[in-house]
Amino acid sequence: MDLKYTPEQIAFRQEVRTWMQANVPKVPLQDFDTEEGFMQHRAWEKKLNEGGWGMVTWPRELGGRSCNLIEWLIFEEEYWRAGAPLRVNQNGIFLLGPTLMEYGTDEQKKRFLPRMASCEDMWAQAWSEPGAGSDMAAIRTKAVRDGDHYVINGQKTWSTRARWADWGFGLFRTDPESERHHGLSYILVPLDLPGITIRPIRQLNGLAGFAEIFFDDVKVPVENLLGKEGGGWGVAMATAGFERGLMLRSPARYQETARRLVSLYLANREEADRDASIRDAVIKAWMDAEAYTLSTYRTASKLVQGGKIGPESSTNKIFWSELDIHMHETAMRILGPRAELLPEGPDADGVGNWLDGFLFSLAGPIYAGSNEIQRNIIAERMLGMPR
Amino acid sequence: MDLKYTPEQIAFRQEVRTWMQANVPKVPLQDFDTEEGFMQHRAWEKKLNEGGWGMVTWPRELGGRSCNLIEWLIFEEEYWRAGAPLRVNQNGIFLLGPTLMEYGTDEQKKRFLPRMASCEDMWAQAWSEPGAGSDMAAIRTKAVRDGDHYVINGQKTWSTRARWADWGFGLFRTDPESERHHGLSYILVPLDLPGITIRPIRQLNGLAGFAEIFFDDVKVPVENLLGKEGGGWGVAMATAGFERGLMLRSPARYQETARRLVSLYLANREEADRDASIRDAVIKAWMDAEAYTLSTYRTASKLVQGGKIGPESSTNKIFWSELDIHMHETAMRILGPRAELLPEGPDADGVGNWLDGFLFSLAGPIYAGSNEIQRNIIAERMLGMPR
Amino acid sequence: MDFTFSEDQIAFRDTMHSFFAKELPVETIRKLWENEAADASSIRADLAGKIAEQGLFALSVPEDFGGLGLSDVDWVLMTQELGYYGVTDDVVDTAYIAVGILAGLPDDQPVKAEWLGRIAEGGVRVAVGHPANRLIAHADRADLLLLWHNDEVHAVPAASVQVSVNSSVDLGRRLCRVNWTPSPATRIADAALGKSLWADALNRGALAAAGQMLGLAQRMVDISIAYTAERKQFGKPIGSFQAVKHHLANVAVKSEFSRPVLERAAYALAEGQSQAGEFVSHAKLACGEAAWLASRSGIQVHGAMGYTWEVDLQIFMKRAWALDAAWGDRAVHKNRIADGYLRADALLGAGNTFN
Amino acid sequence: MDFTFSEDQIAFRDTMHSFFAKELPVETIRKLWENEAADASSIRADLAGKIAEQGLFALSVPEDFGGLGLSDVDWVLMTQELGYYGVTDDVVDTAYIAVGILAGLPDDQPVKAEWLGRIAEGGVRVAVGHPANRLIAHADRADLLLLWHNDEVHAVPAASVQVSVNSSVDLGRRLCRVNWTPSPATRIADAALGKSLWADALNRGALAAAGQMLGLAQRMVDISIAYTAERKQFGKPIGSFQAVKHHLANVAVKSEFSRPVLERAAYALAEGQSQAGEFVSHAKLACGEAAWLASRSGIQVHGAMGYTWEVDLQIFMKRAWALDAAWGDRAVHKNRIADGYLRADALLGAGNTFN
Repeated sequence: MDLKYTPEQIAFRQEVRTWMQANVPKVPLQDFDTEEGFMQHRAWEKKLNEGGWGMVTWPRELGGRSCNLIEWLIFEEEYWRAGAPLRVNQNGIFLLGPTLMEYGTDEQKKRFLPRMASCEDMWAQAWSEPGAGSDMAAIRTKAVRDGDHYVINGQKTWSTRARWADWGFGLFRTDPESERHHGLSYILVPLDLPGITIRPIRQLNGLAGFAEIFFDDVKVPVENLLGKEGGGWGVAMATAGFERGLMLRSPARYQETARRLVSLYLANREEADRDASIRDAVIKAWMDAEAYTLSTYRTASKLVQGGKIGPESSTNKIFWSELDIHMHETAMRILGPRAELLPEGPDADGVGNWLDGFLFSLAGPIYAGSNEIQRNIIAERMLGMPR
Repeated sequence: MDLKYTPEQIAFRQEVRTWMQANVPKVPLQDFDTEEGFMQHRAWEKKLNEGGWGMVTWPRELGGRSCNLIEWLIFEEEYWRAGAPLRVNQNGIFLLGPTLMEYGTDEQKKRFLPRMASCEDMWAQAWSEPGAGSDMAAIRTKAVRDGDHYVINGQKTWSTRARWADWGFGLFRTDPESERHHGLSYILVPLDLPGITIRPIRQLNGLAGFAEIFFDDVKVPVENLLGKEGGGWGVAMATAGFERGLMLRSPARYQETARRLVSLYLANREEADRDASIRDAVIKAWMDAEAYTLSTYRTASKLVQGGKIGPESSTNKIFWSELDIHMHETAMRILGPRAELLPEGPDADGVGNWLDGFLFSLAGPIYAGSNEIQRNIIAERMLGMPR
Repeated sequence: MDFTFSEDQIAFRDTMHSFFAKELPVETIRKLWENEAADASSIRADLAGKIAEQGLFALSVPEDFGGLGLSDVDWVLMTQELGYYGVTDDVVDTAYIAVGILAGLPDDQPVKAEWLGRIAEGGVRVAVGHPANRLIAHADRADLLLLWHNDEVHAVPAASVQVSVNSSVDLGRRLCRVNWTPSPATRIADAALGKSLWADALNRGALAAAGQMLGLAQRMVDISIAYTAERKQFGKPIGSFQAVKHHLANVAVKSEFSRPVLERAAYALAEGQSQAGEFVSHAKLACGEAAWLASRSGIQVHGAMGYTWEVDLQIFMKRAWALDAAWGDRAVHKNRIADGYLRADALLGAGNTFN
Repeated sequence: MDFTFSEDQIAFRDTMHSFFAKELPVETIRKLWENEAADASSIRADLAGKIAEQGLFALSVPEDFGGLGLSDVDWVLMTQELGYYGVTDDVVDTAYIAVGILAGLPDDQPVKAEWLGRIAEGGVRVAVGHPANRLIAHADRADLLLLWHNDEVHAVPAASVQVSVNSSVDLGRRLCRVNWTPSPATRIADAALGKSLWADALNRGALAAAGQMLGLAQRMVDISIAYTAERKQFGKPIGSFQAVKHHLANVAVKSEFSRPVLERAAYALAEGQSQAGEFVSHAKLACGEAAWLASRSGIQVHGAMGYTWEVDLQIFMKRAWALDAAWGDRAVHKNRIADGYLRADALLGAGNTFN
């Protein structure tokens, strides 16, 4: 037990902080669920990558910094602390990137990774289907081998920002006779191919960050197969564990929300304290954001020392999603009658983006496996309860 | 909508109040889960009955007052307000009594009801079995017809105060080939018969208010059958609905707890307000006790006018059990470090019987059908969701 | 002691239920939310005319002034319908809250007869500027504004005010800041009378919000039940999973125990009982909690669909959030209860529920 | 940055785990709870001797005084074991909290060497009368009492005090009021030193309670898992029902996210970090919540059995309730956090978790 940073880690933090201070956009970018915002974010990540901060956990030879998880946490803290933009490239660099490194052929790596790093190719995920949400093994979209191509027919959904992305990746059923998680293959698909139709899905805040992707006899060359034909489930699962979740759900994000919540409370203290339970809710926000951070550092330090992640990691999803809702609900309560105002209005002073954050937080208990399913997993795999 | 009492109702309330003021024991009785307490409570109910207040909802010809549900609620309010003892005779007069009135033969009524009213016979229920808790249709204790007797073999459990009661009533499997709720019969059993062994079950507070009843070739005359042989399930269910639950869970009880909680809070206000959320919890206690009362009056007024009880009554159990726990938890929090003290101790000033009430409240979500099962029932029967 | 509604009351409620089901389907709300520029104003005018034909605006206008003279108790049923169908605030603000203020004026106040009459006919909208609300709903489309100034009531025609409009998360709700100048000509009640009129208006506003939130909770449950019966996962309708059932059962419990609270509050207000304020606050908190839980549970059982614009749930969810802090936020109402009941001389415990 | 424990630490934890599993089965606790009159004192003496043999009492006695000189961090693992097995308060009060006070005395204070030595040997019990606790645990069986008087520390032999004993809901816990007379002869630290010793003692007491509550939560979960795997209803083990799973999964989540909080607090205390107090309060609250939820969920999944004396759950549940308000109730600890972090100059947000 040694809960101190090494001098190298402190120096690394300082290096990140200096770069961020100099480079983070002073004016917030547009929402990346709009076309304009998407382009702004893409440009920002290009710059981030040019500065050498695009993918700090990637190996040096691929343009990263070979950071371990502790260093990555430090990087994230400084990134969020500086108020830097959300990562529009996350599907590529955190989800597909590590998978490509593990399962891609040398040619695939050479072909995809540098363009991913430089934001020349933006990637969208294509996992879910209308009938296969939390139950991914129910995937039905077919990819039928025809000579040196797969011919894809079917539909994917909840594909984040697919409208503006260049490529999609996901699982497709290459063996039409197969069931559940057998007979699936992991395929990379250019989204500008003939036969592809992309239809936006509007989310709660009215913006269309999601999309459905329709495939109608779409021909994809077989060299776009990642891993073995029929082995897609294994490829998908191998990188679907803790690290992936961690990359997407950095504790720094929640700590910054907690910090902003405390500020909001202090700025409205007299009003807020009329409801005696609000102070309690703010204390809880601080406590749980700290707990999430500590837990992440704890797991990271175990992994850095060669330890393995256990089934207890399935508790993460429930904890951060409930924490996120709790903090935003508390903010809404502090704002009281102002909470409902859209921030553009002339009288919406001080409401900030809490409402939008609240709407976003509501997706937390649902996506990436609903919290009900997570509880089943915890009970069965971690506690060993009967199926 | 007319939420006023009639002059007759007001006069009735006054009559109850006057009698209670004159007769309720000044010193609290012993816990009725002890033998001495049981006898004290039995004596009190004898006196109550002699005053004409033993079973106000029973018809006049049986010694009651033919009170309707609104009058019953008024009676209960005055009973609780006066701090009168818990009803040790409740299994008889509220559970078995109405069932006997509906299904008993004239002879059975004559034989059992007057002695029940006068507390000469005390009744214990014998429903649950070790393998049939929330799932009553899983009853396995057999009653095999042999001439003019049933021969009972098996085991009942969670029988309240069976150790000191004279009779038991419950469902027994008279058709050994039958399954689930078929082939069950409703039988009345003297608890002093040869072959009966009663073993106390200690509850959380260390007292043994429950008991197991073991039947080993117990011979019960067939005239102790209530309703038809094999028709026990129908008999049991006919009176298992709202009225039964209501009689056992008078809103007045929760209102008095809420009143005592407010007093406790006021008496410890400075201490309690150090934790800003306690005041909120006290407000919630008042609100929910009121809501439970209002809801009960609402249903009662509908029934009094000839309306029928709907599936929404299945929400009651969840509401009162959570309310009861909430109030006692709040009291424990107000008492802080004193909450753990048993009230007999020399330094336990002011703790009252909150700890014991807290322990008792924990049984609420479990007995009479666990709250999980109640939620299933609400979802399926009230909301019409698929099984 | 009778909690039941009369046959007439039930019949009127049923009529309005069928009426809104036909005239205000969700598609119409969507049009009004999304299509402010094009045909929205003709849809609004058409709907307003039809609502007027139903007599809704005459409901609590006293009979002497051309109305039906019904009471707060009748509004309990009506506000639940308005909530269930997501009817915009201008209707209830005009027909219930503004009428309440106007009806409380002395008969010789000319504004009273004129505007009660016009409201009863259904052709006008009145906005109410109560100090409990930071902004005024629908002030930009009102014909008359009833405004607070040092406890006085002022009646100000639309032409005499300047209005800035804010959007709410409920896109059907327009929250306005109003600039205006009080004058003797606009004053229709002095501070003494005004104080009691504004107090009543707060109670009516809170009660109307409570009724709507309870209706909204019901709507969200209905939408969720329908969705979970149809949608399948792991080969079974998701509504058959215990976790999904328990989510909605919990909402049902909250709703069931809010309804009598709402009804008691309305009755107490209609009867002028001294604790009416506390009872209204109780109703607002209880119904608000039911609606809040319905939105949280609703989105959860909808899975990813619950996060989309397409699913109807979002419309009613957002309206519920908007109403939660309208006419006094939770702090206001909790504090009224604390002031009334957390005190040594309060009437508490068994036997003190009804006067 | 390393959250892992050393192999030695883990090994000692595992040893104690096996030791208590063998030497303190629930049947023994039941005997001690129920059988005060008969062989209880011989059971206690036997157990005390065996614990002493394990070296537990020497754990944080400085090496110069015959101990192992281990730190607060080592106690994190140990207190979880003490909680898991329901070990009575006298052990941790003596071996951790009293040792902490005594070790903070100047070396020339003769009480220090004498009692640290005796404690390390394992044959004595010391009760600690901290002003945060209304009553003193196990004062009636202590050999020495460390008592607060105007921030001074007094060491008072058992013979010089009068004790009245109260029972707790946890029948293994004896809460005493102690009558005694402070004198220059009993004073072992003046108010200046005493103030810091008592502050550290509060932190150690709260941390020990937190660790025990986390261990208790784990025990209650283990008991519940075992019960629900065995018990059948509707033909299936009740542990296969979604509602039962979700109850216990929720406890697992709370426990998982309490553990690193507990560890951080112990580390901060051992290192003398300035926010150690707030971190300890966080640990007490988080672990308390986990234990509270474990008791509520445990009783729920046990069904009617959970309400009985027979089922082991009740023993650990009651101990958890008792510890919840010991060494500062929730208000105390929430307020420490609020004082430390709800302020404009607090170090909050990303990057401020570790010094």
